[in-house]
Amino acid sequence: MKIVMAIIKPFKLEEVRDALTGIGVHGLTVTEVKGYGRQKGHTEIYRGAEYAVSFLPKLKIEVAVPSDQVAKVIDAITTSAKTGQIGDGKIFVYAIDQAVRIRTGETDADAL
Amino acid sequence: MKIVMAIIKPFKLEEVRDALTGIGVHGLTVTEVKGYGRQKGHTEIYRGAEYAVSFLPKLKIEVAVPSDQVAKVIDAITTSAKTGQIGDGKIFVYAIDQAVRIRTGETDADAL
Amino acid sequence: MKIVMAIIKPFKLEEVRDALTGIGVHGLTVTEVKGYGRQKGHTEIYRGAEYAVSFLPKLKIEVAVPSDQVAKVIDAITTSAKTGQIGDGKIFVYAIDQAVRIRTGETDADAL
Amino acid sequence: MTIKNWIRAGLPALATTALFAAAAFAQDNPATGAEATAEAVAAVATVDKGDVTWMMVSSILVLFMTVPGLALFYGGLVRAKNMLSVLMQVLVVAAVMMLLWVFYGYSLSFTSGNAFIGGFEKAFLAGVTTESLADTFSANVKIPEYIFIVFQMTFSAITPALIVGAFAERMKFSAIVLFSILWVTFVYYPMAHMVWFSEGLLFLHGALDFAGGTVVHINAGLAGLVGAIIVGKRTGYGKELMPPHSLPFAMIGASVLWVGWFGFNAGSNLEANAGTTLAVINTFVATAGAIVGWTLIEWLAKGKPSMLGAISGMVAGLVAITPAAGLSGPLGAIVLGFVASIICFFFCTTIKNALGYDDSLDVFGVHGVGGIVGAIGTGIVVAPALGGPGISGYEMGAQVWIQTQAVLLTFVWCGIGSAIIFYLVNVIVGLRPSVEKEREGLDIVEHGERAYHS
Amino acid sequence: MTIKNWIRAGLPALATTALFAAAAFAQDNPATGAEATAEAVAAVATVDKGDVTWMMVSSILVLFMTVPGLALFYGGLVRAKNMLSVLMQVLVVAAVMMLLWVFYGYSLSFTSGNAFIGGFEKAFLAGVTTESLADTFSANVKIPEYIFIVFQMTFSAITPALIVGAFAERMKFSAIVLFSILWVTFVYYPMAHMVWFSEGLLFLHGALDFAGGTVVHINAGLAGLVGAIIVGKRTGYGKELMPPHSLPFAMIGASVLWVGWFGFNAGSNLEANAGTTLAVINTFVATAGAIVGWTLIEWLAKGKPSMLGAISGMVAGLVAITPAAGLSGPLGAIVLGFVASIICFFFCTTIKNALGYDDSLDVFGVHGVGGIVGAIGTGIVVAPALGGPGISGYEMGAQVWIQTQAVLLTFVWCGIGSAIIFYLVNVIVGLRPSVEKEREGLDIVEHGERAYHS
Amino acid sequence: MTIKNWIRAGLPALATTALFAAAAFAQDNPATGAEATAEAVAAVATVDKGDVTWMMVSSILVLFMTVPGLALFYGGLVRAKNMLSVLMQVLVVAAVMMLLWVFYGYSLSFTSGNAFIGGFEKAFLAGVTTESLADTFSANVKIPEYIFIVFQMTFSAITPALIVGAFAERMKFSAIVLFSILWVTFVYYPMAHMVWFSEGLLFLHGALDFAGGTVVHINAGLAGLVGAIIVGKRTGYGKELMPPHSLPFAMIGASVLWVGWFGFNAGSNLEANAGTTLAVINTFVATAGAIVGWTLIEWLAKGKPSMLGAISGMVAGLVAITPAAGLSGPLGAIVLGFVASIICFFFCTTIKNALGYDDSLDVFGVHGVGGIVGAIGTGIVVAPALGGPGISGYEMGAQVWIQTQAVLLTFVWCGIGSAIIFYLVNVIVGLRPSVEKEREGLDIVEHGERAYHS
Ligand SMILES: Nc1ncnc2c1ncn2[C@@H]1O[C@H](COP(=O)(O)OP(=O)(O)O)[C@@H](O)[C@H]1O
Ligand SMILES: Nc1ncnc2c1ncn2[C@@H]1O[C@H](COP(=O)(O)OP(=O)(O)O)[C@@H](O)[C@H]1O
Ligand SMILES: Nc1ncnc2c1ncn2[C@@H]1O[C@H](COP(=O)(O)OP(=O)(O)O)[C@@H](O)[C@H]1O
Repeated sequence: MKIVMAIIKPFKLEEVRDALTGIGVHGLTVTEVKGYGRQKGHTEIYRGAEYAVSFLPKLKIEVAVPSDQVAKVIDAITTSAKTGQIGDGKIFVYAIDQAVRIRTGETDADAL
Repeated sequence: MKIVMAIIKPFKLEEVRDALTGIGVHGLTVTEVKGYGRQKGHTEIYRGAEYAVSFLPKLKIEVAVPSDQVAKVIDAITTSAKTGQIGDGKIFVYAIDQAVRIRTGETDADAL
Repeated sequence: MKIVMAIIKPFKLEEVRDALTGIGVHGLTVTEVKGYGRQKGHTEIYRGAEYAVSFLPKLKIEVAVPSDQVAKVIDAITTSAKTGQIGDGKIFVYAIDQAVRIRTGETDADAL
Repeated sequence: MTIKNWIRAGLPALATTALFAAAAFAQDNPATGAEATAEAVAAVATVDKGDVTWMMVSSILVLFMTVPGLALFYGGLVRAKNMLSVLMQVLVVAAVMMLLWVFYGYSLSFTSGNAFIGGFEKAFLAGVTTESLADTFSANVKIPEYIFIVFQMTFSAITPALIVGAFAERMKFSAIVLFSILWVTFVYYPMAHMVWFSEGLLFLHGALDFAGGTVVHINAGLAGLVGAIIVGKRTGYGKELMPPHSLPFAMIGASVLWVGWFGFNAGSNLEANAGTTLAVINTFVATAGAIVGWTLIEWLAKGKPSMLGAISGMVAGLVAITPAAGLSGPLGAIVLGFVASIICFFFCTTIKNALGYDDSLDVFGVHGVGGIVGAIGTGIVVAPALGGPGISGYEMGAQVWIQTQAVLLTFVWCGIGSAIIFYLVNVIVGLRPSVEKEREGLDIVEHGERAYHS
Repeated sequence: MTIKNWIRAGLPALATTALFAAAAFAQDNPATGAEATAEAVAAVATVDKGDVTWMMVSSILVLFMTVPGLALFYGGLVRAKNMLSVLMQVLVVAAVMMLLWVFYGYSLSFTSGNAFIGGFEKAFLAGVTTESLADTFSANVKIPEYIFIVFQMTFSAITPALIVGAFAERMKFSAIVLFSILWVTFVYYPMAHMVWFSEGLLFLHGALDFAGGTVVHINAGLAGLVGAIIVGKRTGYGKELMPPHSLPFAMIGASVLWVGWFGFNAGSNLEANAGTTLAVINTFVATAGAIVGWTLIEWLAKGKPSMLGAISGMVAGLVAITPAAGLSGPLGAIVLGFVASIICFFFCTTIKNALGYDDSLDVFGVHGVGGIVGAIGTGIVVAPALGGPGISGYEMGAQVWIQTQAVLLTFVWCGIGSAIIFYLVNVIVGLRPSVEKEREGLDIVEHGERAYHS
Repeated sequence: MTIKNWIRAGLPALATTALFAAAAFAQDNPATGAEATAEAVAAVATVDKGDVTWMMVSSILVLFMTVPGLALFYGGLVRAKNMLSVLMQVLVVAAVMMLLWVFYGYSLSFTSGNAFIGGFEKAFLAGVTTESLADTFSANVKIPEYIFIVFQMTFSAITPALIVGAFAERMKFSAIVLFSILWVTFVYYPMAHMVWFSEGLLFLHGALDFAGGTVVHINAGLAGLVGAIIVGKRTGYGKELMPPHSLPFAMIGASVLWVGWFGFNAGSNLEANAGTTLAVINTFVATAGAIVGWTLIEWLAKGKPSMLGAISGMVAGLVAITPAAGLSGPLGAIVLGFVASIICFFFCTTIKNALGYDDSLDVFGVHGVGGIVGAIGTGIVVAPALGGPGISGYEMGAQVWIQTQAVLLTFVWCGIGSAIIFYLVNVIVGLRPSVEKEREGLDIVEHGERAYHS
C-alpha cells in the first residue's frame, strides 16, 4: 500500500475529490498548509511595517491506496488539480507497512 | 523506527494520549485535518445556498516509535479511539530512516 | 528521494526557511500542529475549570529532497531551529517513491 | 416627592394611569401638548422631551444588552460548534418575548387583576395610543405609555434569554423556545405583577428593588439552575476540555452589557433627573469595584488574574448593583460590587464544583448569587449612615429581613414553576438531542450551519 | 397639528426654513436663546434640548449602523479573503459621502431648484451657523440646522454603502468609490430632493414614507441588483463553496443595525414626542415579528431554522417597517414585519436562484424586496381600521396605488441611472479585477493586507 | 454669553460651583426641583432634562469608547497570544481609575488647591448629593454634579488606558496597573487641574482645548512614547513578523471609538445646545476627511489603500478634532482632519522607523502627533476668516504660540513625570517578563488563559 500525498491549490479541492471518487477512491484526509516554492508571494503592509509573505495557502491531501492504484490516483490528481500556472503543487508517494481501520480492526486493503 | 499515523475523532484525543502514555510513549504530534470517507457528512444552508459538506473534522496523530513497539501502539490507539461507529478513523504505519532531536542532535531511538 | 519532516518551534520558521534557501532548497510545506513531549505545558483556568494543557503549538515542516541532500538539510534545520531548550523538536526522514509536479507532470528530482 | 420615599410609592403605580386625551402641557412643550384638552385635566401633568429621549435611549440600550451583548457574552464562552445555537437562542427567545409582551404580557403584568397576576384588558395593547400617558415616580411628570411599554418589554425579553446560558450546548432549540413561552407566562409575568404593580403581593410588602434584581436576575438565575439540573450535564463534562472558544467575543459581550445596563438601571427611574444620575454613577463604580474585586481575589487565590475573571466580576457587579442602583451612595455601591464579586468568585470556582451540577455559563453563580447579594445588600447600603439615600422609616435589620423574604418568595415561585415547566417541555418535545448530535454540535444539528469557515 | 396629517406636510419642508439670527426661546431654554433678538420674530419658535439630544443620539445611531454595523453584517457573510475589502468599502464610501454632503449634497437635496434637484446656494454649507434653525413637523418646534444636516448626512452615507453588498467579493475598490460618487450625485440627491423636499416631484404626490424606505432601501436594493448583473457572477459561483466566513460577525452587525435603526426610524420624526415613541415600538415589534417569521418559515420549508435566517429576517423586518415606522399601530407593524420576512425568504431562497444572478449578500432580496413590501404595506397598515394612525382623506386602494407609483418611479430613475453609471465606471477604471486576483482575494490584491493572522 | 467667548470662560469654572440645596427650577422641571428652597437662590438656575439626558448619554458613550472600543482597537492589532492581555489591561486600568476618581481624583482635579493641584475636600465625594449642581458654560444652566463627576471620570479612565498600546505585548500586568495608578495621580490629575480648573496654571493662559486634546491625547501619547523607549523593543522586533491578528476586531474597535467620541467631544459642551451640534458635525466630517486623507496618501505612496490605514486615519482625525470640536467650522474641521491624517501617516510609516523605537500600536504616532497637530491647528481653524466661530481678541499668530506653549508644557510635565514613574515601577515590580515568557505570550503567562480555542 502507498500513501499519495498531494499539495494543491485550495480552490481545487472539490474537483480533486470528484476525480478521485470517479476512479473509486472514497477516502482521503485534507490538511490546511502553507507552501513555499517558486510561486511568488505578495507584500503585506501594516502601517509602517512591510512583510514579504512567501508562504501561500495550500491544501495537503493524503490518500492511502493499494499500490496498484497509485498511477491512476496520480493521474486523477494531476488532471483535476492543474491550472497550468506556477504553484499548482506536488505529489509525493510513499509506502506504508500497514493500515488499520479503527472501528473494525480490519487491516491493510480492507482498511481503506 | 516507524511512524504510526492515526486519523481519529477529535473528542478522542485525550483518551488516546492517555492510552499512549500508559504504554510509555511520551511524544506525539497532532494536526487538525478534515476527513472524507464512509461517514456521511451533513448539509449546511446559507440563505438560498445549500452545501453538502462531506469533509468532517478529524485529528491526525503522528507517533514515532521503535519498530518493536508498533503493535503495542496500534493496539493502544484502536482501543482508546474506538466508538464502534462509522468514522472512527484509520491507522497507517510507515518506516522512517532517521530521527534527530534538534536540541541535542541525538539520533534514532535516542531522539524519540 | 526523501522527505525530511521537522517539528519546530513556531518562531523559528523564518530562520529555518533562510537556512534552507541558503543551501539551495527552495520548496517546503508548513503545517500548524500541536506537540506533546517532554516540554511541559501550562495550566489554563476558566472560572472554576482548570485545564492542564500539555499540547503546545509547533510547526511541522516537510521538505522533499534528493537523498544525497538529506544530511545537509538536517544540518541546516538543526542549526537554525535550535534554541537549546526543551521542546526544540524533532526531525524525521522517510523515503518517497515518486514525486510529481502537477503543473508540468515532471517527475522525481525534476519535480522538486 | 423626595428621593427618600419615591421607591416605596413606586414603579408599579405608574403604568396603571394611562390618560387618554389628557394632560395639559407647559408652554415649552407645545408639540406633545398639541391636542391636549386643557379643561379635562385638573392637575398639570407634563411630558418633558428630555425624559422621553432618555427613556427611548434606555430602551434601546436594553435591546443592545440583549443582542449583541448577552448573545456574545454567552456565545464566546461555549465551544465553536455551539456558537450559533447560543446566538440563535438569545435572539429568537427575545423576539418571541417581544411579541408575547404586546399580545398579553404587558396586560398581565401591568393591569389590575388579583395579587398574583393582572388581567387582559390591555391585551394586544387595546386602547393604547400616542395620547396615552404613563406615570413616573414624580407627581405630574408623565411619559408616553408606548415608551413605558417598550421599556418594560425589553426587560421581559432579556430575562428568559439570560436563562439559556445555564444549559447551553445541550438543549434542543424547540425545547428552549417552548420553555421560554411557558416560563415568561407563568413565572415572569406574575413576578413582575407581584413586585412592580401597585396591587401586587410583594409591592406593598416594602421590598426595595430599584431596577429588577429580583424579577430579572434572581428569577433567571434560579430558573437556569433548575434547568441545568433537570437537563443534566453536558456529555463529556469533567472529562473533556470545554474552554471558551472566543474570549474576545465574551469580552465584547460583557462590555456591551455594561454599556447597556445604564438603560436598565438608570432607565428604571423613568425620567432624567438627579436621581437618575445617581443610578448612573453607581452603575459605573459598583462595576469598577467588582472588576477589581474578582481580579484581586483570583490573583491571590489562583496566582493569575484572568480576563474572563475580570468580565465575570463585571457582570456580577452589575447584577448586584441593579436593585440598589438609585438606593446607594457611590461608596456603598463600590463596596457592594466588590463584595458581590468575591462571593460570586467563590461560588463559581468552589461551591459549584462541590455541588457538581453543570451550569454551563454560571447563570446561577453570577446572576442568582450576585442577585441575592445585591437584593439583601440593598437593605444595607441604602442606610444614610453608610452614605445611602435612605428610605422613610428605615431600620436595617427589618429591611434586610424584608429583602430576604422577597428572595425566598422568588425562590419558591420560580423554583417550583420552572421545574414543572421543564418537566412539561420534556414530555412535549424532549429536552436534549442525542449524544451523537450533541457531540457534532448544535450549530449543524439544530440550525444547519457553522459559525466559521476559512 | 395631528399625527394624522403631519406626514403629508412633511419632512422636506423643514430644512428650507433655516432662520438666521432668529427665534425667541421660552425662558426654560436660556442657553440656546442667548443671542436671539426677540423683536425679529413674530411666531414663538422654540428649540427643546430634549429634541436636540434626541437628534444627536439618532445621528450617532445611524453612524453606528454603518460602521461597524453594516460593515460587519456584510463582512461576516463573505469569505475570509475578502473580509477587509468589504469593511473598507463600507467605511470609505461612507466617509466620502459625508464630505460630498457638506460640499454640495445637502444643498442639492434640500434647497430650491427644480422638481428634480436643488441648487448650490448652500454648497459648502454657506450661511449655516449655530444660529440657523430647521423646522420639524410641529409648528414652531425647531432644531439647530447643523443637526438636521448631520442627520440627513448619515442617510446619504449609508445608502451607497448598502449597495456594495450586491457585488461584494468581485469589484475593484476604485470602481466602487467612483461609482458611489456618481451614484449619490445623480441618483440619490435627486431622489432625496424629489421625495423629501417641499418642491420635489414626488413630495406633493402624497406618497407615505416615514423614514426613507424608497430613497434608501428600494433605491439601494435596485442599484445593487443592476450592479450584480452588470459586473457578473463571482468566479466559481455555483461550483465552489462560498459560505459566510464568520456568522458571529454577521450577527453582531445585524444586531447593531437593529440598535442603530432606532435613530434611523424614530429620528426621522425630528423631535422626541409621543409619535416618536410609536416609531420606537414599531421598530421593536415589526423586527421581532420578522425574526419569528423567517425562523418559522425556514423551519417548515428547510427543516431547520438557521441563525443566518433569523438575522436575515431581522433586517428584512427593519427594512419593511422603515416607511411605516410612525404610520402603523404595533399590531400592524408585527404583521408587516412577518409578511415581509416570508416574502424575502422566498425571494432569496427560490426566486433568486431561479433568476440566476449573483447578488452576493442579497441586497436586492432583502432591501429591495423588503422595501417594496414595506412601501406598499404602509398604504395598508396606516388604515385606522387596522389599528394604524390614519392620514387625512385616507382610502386604501388609492393610497396603495400612490405607494406603488412611488416604487415604480424609483425603479425607473434608479434603474436607468445606475446602469449608465456602471457602464461609465467600467469604461473609466474597469469594474473587475482579473480572475487570478479574485481568486487570491481582494484583501491582499486591493488592500495589501489580510484579515486574520494566528 | 456667546459661543465666541464661552470657551475661555471655560470648563474648569463649572465643577467648582456645586450648589447644595440650591437652584429654583422653572415650572417645567418639577422633579429635579422638588426640594429646592427657592428663597435661597437669587439667580434662577435651571436644570434641563435634555441636558441631563445628553450628559448621561455622553458618559455612557465614553465608557463605550473604552470598553469594548479601545480594547478591541488595540487587541485586534496585537498577536493572538497577547490578545487577552491587552483587553485585560484596558479594562482593569479603566476600572481602577474609576475608583481612584471617586477616592481622590475628582477632588484633586476639581477643587481649589494651588496652581498645580487641587485639595482633598471632596475626597470620597464628600458632600456630594443628588442636590449638588455643577455649572455649564451658560449662565444659570446647571447639571447635577453626579453626572459631571461621571463624565470627567470617564476621561480619567480612558487616558491611562490609551497609554498601554505603546508597550503592548511586552509589559507585566502588575507593572501596568502600578504605573497607571502613579501616573494618573502625579501626571493626569495635575494636568487636568492646570488646564480645566479655574485656578489652574494653564487655565488663565488662554489655551484653547475643547475636549481634551492636551490632557488626554498628547499626555497619553507622550507617556506611551516614554514607556516604549524605557521598556525596550519587543523580542524579535524587526526580525519576526508581527502582523495584527484580527483586523476586523481593530475595525470594530475603531468604529466604536468614532461612535463613542461624540460623547467625548460633544459631551464636553456639558449641555445640548446648538454649539453642541457644531461639535457633532465636526466630529463627523473631520473624521471623514481624515479617513479619506490616509486612504489617498497611502494609495499614492504605497500603491494600495489599506483598511488598517483607513481606521488609523479615522483615529488620527478624531484626535485632531478633539481640541477644535466646537471651535471650528465644518470646512476647517475637514481640512484639519485631512492634514492631521497625512502627517500621522508620514510619522508612523517613515519617521518612526527612522527613529527606531518600538511603539507597538503607534500611540505616540497617532495620539501624540495627531494631538499636537490638533492643538496647534485649533489656533488656526478657529479663525472666523476660515469659517471658525472665532474667540474674542483673536490673533492667529498669538493664538498659535499660546497653543504651542501648552503643548510644550505638557511635554515637560508628562515627559519627566512618566519617565520617573517608569523607573520607579521597574524597581518595584519590574517592567518586563522574561524573554521565554514573552515568546509564549502574555495571555498564558500573565493571565492563565488563551483567547481562542476551536
Ligand atoms: N521540495 C519541496 N518539499 C515539500 N513541498 C514542496 C517542495 N517544493 C514545493 N513544495 C510545495 O509545493 C507548492 C508549489 O510549489 P511551487 O514551486 O510554488 O510551484 P510548482 O508546483 O508549480 O512547482 C509549494 O507551495 C509547496 O507547498
Ligand atoms: N483511503 C484513505 N486515505 C486517507 N485517509 C482516509 C482514507 N479513508 C478514510 N480516511 C480517513 O479516515 C476517516 C474515517 O474514514 P471513514 O471511511 O469515514 O470511516 P471508518 O474509519 O469507520 O472506515 C476519514 O474521515 C478520513 O479522514
Ligand atoms: N515520538 C514522537 N513522535 C512524534 N512527534 C514527537 C515525538 N516526540 C516528540 N514529538 C514532537 O516533538 C516536539 C518536541 O518534543 P519534546 O519532547 O517536547 O522536546 P525535545 O524536542 O527537546 O525532545 C513535541 O512537541 C512533539 O510535537
